[in-house]
Amino acid sequence: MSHWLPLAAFVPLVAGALTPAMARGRPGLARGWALAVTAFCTFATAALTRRVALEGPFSYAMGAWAAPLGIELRFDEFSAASLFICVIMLLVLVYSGPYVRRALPATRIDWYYSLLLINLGGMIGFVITGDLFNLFVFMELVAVSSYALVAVGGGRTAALAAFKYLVAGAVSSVLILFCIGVLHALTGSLNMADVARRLATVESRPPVLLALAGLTAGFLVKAGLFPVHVWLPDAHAIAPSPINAVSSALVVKLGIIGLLRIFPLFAAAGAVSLAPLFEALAWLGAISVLAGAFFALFQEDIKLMLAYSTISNIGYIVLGLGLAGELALTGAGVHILNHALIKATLFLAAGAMIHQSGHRTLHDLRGIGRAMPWTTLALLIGALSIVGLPPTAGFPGKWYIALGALESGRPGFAVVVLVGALIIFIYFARMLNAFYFRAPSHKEMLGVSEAPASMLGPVLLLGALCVLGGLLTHWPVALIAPAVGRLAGGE
Amino acid sequence: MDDLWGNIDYAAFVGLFCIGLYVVVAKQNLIKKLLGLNIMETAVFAFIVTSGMVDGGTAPIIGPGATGPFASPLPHALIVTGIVVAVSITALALSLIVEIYRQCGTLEADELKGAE
Amino acid sequence: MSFACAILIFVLGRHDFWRAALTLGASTVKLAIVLSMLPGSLAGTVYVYELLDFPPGIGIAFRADGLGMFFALVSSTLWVVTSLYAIGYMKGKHARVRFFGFFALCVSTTVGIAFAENLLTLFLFYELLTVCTYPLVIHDETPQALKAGRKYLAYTLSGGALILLGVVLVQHLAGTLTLSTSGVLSPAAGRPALLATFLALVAGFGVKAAIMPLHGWLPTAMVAPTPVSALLHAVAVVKAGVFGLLRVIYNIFGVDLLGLLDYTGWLALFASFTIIAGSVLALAQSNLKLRLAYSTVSQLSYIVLAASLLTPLAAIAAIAHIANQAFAKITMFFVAGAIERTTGRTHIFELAGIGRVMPWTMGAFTIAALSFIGIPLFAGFVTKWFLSLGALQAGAWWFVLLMVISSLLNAAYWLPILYLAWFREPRGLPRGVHEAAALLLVPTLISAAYVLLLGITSRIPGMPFSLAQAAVRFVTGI
Amino acid sequence: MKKPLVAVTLAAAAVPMLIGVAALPRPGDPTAPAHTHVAAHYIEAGARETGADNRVTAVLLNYRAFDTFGEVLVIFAALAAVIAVRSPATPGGRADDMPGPGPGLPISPVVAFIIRLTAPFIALFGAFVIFRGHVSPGGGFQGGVILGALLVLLSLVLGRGAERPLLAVPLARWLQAAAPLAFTGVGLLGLALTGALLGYPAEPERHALRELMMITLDVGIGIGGAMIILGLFLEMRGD
Amino acid sequence: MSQAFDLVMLALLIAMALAVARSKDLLAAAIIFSGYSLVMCLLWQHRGAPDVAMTEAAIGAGVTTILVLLAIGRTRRREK
Repeated sequence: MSHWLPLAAFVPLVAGALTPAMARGRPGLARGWALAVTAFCTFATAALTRRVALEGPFSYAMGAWAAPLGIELRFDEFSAASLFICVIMLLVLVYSGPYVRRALPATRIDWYYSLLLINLGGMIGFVITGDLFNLFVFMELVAVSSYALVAVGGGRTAALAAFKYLVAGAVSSVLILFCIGVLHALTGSLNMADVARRLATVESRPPVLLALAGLTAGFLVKAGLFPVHVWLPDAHAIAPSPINAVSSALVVKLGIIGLLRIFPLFAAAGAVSLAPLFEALAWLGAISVLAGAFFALFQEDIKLMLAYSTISNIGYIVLGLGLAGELALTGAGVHILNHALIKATLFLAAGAMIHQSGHRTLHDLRGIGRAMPWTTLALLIGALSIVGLPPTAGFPGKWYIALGALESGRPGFAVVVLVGALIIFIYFARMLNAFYFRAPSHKEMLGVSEAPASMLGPVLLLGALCVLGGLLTHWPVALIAPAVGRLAGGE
Repeated sequence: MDDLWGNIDYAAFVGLFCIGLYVVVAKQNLIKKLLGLNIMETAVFAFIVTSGMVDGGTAPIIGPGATGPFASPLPHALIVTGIVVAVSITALALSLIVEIYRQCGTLEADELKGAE
Repeated sequence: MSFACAILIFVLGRHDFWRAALTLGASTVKLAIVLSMLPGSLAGTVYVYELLDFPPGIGIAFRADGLGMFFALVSSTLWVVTSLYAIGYMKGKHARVRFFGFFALCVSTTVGIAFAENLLTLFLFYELLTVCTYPLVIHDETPQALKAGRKYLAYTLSGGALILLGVVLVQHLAGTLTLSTSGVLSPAAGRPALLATFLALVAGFGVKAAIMPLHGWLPTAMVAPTPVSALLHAVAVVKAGVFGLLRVIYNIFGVDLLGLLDYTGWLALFASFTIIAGSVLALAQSNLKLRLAYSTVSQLSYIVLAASLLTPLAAIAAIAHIANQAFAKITMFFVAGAIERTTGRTHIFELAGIGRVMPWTMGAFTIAALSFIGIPLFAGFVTKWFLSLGALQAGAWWFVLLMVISSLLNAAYWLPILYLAWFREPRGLPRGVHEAAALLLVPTLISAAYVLLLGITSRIPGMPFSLAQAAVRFVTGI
Repeated sequence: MKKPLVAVTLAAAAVPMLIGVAALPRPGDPTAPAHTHVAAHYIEAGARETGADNRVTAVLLNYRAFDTFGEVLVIFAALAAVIAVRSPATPGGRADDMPGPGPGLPISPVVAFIIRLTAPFIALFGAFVIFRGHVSPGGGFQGGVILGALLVLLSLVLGRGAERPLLAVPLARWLQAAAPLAFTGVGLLGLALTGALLGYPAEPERHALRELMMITLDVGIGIGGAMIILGLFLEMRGD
Repeated sequence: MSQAFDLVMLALLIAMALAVARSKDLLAAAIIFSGYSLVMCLLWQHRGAPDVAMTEAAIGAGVTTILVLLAIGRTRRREK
């Protein structure tokens, strides 16, 4: 058995709990410690990803208890998202160094890193677990640390934004827990594979339907889809920038991965058919694509703009899930990973600008392209990617989703994909206009200096990854192909 | 309807859940919302604990010579965990509430919207 | 290639000299490369280069076939000329690093379009072209320029989205995006789907090709510096749109399929309307650059019209006109820019007697104007001749009539300028105004010479016109 | 929120839930899947496999120890969160800008006396709950919370600052992380002995070791829980 | 006896939850919530879940209530 699997979640969590004790009052040590742990996780998840690519999914029985009795960890192709999580977290940690030194009081910095590590461990645990209740526990771990990280920067509305986030998150968590309870009452098991098997013989329809609908709704709230997105913009715009990158690029994706985890539970169930649900998801996703992009058009605050663009992109992914064909699912899967890269690039670059200049609206940031050329370049690459221009990372997801829409004979959704991309292009054009071509609103803008190396480095690296992620699309596509095949074939 | 009467316990917990939900969405005071959230949580806990109940059963503490039937231990273990999670969220929410009050001087959601 | 140069320009661009040298050097080397591929291409070799397998099954790949060669040749030749001109024109203006950097990028994306092996690659470079030209359009950074830029982006990006829709549809219907001589779509796909694809692609490329009613961005974009206008109108942008249309017609649908579907009749109708309406609008303009712009709108539709006739002779006309119009129009823009730079005049009525002061410049203008009108021996005549032949071949005699009307209209809006320039006394020109600076004049003369050359040498093998014929063989397989 | 919207939300939640739960197996039905599948195994074989009479403890610390690990981290995260989001202490006194009444629940001398008197017994009870968790109701968490409540009460009675020695920070931070530490030790030991993280040796001659490992976890959870409860309390009180 | 006891308990729970929802006095609401948790404990104890009951008594009724009271002490007591 490969012990990398449990350790990938176990180590960062323990390390997170030890950070305040070890690095009391020594921010440098806390950061170094967090970096070392994350590097370990990156290595571990890379090894695991390699293995899943070569051999297919594999399991680990915690405490050697066979599956339905104990907790099974299962690393399948979608779990490879953990590698992206680690890489982005690593870069966020590097980036955090200079950022938190200015943005946070010194006494909080070790707690900040502690929460980040717990967040990381929770996310890894969430994507690798094969047990429903364990999924819930890790979800809450991520949630608690995220709520706190949103508010960690202080400021007038930060606590309020975090509270809104908390209420939305907690209500959805309660709903999810309730549905897990229903599934347990129906099957007597919590192991996902076991539940799927036993649901096949459950005859009474309403509870199964209830569990399916409740879980879907709960995870959609977590993912911040349009009608239930109200918590997202504030939480993502007010938090410190490194946290934006984590929550917008990674945390909301857990809602999507949650959906990917629960659908197979019901795939074999005779009592319900997933088709109407997928239909609804496709529509919700399409609405979210347009609504998110539309709201983003009217934002002056650069971070709010990015937050709404997240809603739009989550819409793409949900649309891909809802179309449910092999191509569309491939698109959704690839976009989960690539959007993480893109959004991290955008938020970190925008964060660097705000950090260096002290301004955050498009109007105030005019002319920053000349003061911070490299950061703006990374932002530009990220912007082109999120629009979906080939060959950047944003393209393949939209490409496959559009093809999937045609494949399923619903060209209307393909049009939605393109229109969404177009609207996104408009607001990023606005942004670039402001950065490059407008006369600065503030004289001192031209005197702003480029971000320090430990902030610039991650930003540029992510920018490069945005391009690479597009050029090397065949790699993730090949990786998730078996999982997509299972998902699409299982309907 | 017969089914619902047979599962009157579950129906009651759904009722509690909805009362909690009502408090969360309809009440403006943040502390009140939080209490509503706790009501929802306990309702779900009660639901899960009840699903582990068995007729004439006793606690699943099975020393030598104990005779069944026993309630299922699994939901109990889950809910012990769940309660701890709930209190964690409550604690965090309360400290956020204190912060909000310190900064804005009110805890009413509608007034906070104006204060933003 | 010129991509690397663009990066170098951004990095090294602080120094005027290096920038100029780089731009010129790179453009010359590029021309040389393209030329070196020419003999092979004429002999029937097709250079293929697969860059990478991007999403599985669809690579970013390049292939130099006849039509691509032709377009690449035209644009890289013009790049050399325009670079020379731009160096003179931009002297002393702001943000030159950005200007030349994006200038080089534009041309490299144009060549990318020319050599695209499949529709996706084509789309990719097409969109890149949009992005790269945007900073050029708004170069002056005035509110007016920014507004024009917004309009430009709105039009071209909507077009781009439509193209992407078309690309997705083609992939879905045909399972491949590779351009092929006989087209990749088959009638089996069903009429509604084919119609949707055709509409999406044609409307998408039609935006840049400025087919009415999609032409709105073009006159507005005239606020850009003149070399950019030249680039937009003669070389890169509009020709990319037209080129895309040719690819769609010949290589995606294929002549046979379109013959079956009769969509091209409608396209021809739109193109005819644009030819006439563009000319009429051009007549109404008093700003020289705006008149040029509407003339472009009109001229581009010749190409579209020719292509939509689907006959071999018309195809020759279409392809040849890419070059003819490019050289003639760029000459005119150079002249307009030279006049503006030297005398500060932009309106036609201010041009009285300018031919006396700037004879060489106006001479070049005259050549181009005569070519547009379609006087024999000039390049424009060749196009119109073959277009008429093609129309007759297709049995559409009324297009010939159209051609005549259009020539008359052309005459109506060019001849007054010539008259003003040559036969009226110069009025109100400040003393000491002389011929334009050498850096502005030389490129103008070169391109004017090309216009002559293109017309005169149309029968000599190895010259551009025969290349166009070769291109047609490649593209249509006729 | 507007009234109609509230009504719609509630109806959207209530109606499907009622219909859904109505069709669930009747609570208490011994033939329901919840009793015949995994739970039956826990009850039947739990003593043999884990050595714990209290099957809840068996599930918490043995079968599903990873959940419990996550749970101790959730509450640790709550503490970290509460510390991280409170505004920094204003110089020259605490939270001067705070409007409203001051802190404190006034405690009558009688109650204070009773608390002092019963403190040792409460402590003993807490320890009992922790150590006897595997044979009777209770366990690390319950005992830890009792101890934590005791510390809270004592801090109320003895006044501010009385808890200082206990919270003499570097140590306190280690104690707050006691539960994850215990899990690390036990988990890695299990890895060494059984080849699976958080595994327990099953051989009869190692039953004592197995019991020790579970008690270690309980003690760790208890200490950590108590310290975190105290920490949360002090943070909330505004110290 | 079981059935009647359960029904009374459930009715009590719902009544208390409604009282929490209606009370304008947050302090009162918190105290009622504490009582609600204790009733919940009794119910669970009765249903063979002493562990859960114990945890709920200590955490739900105890710690949560104390924390809420502290928070009310630092903010304001009445709901508008």
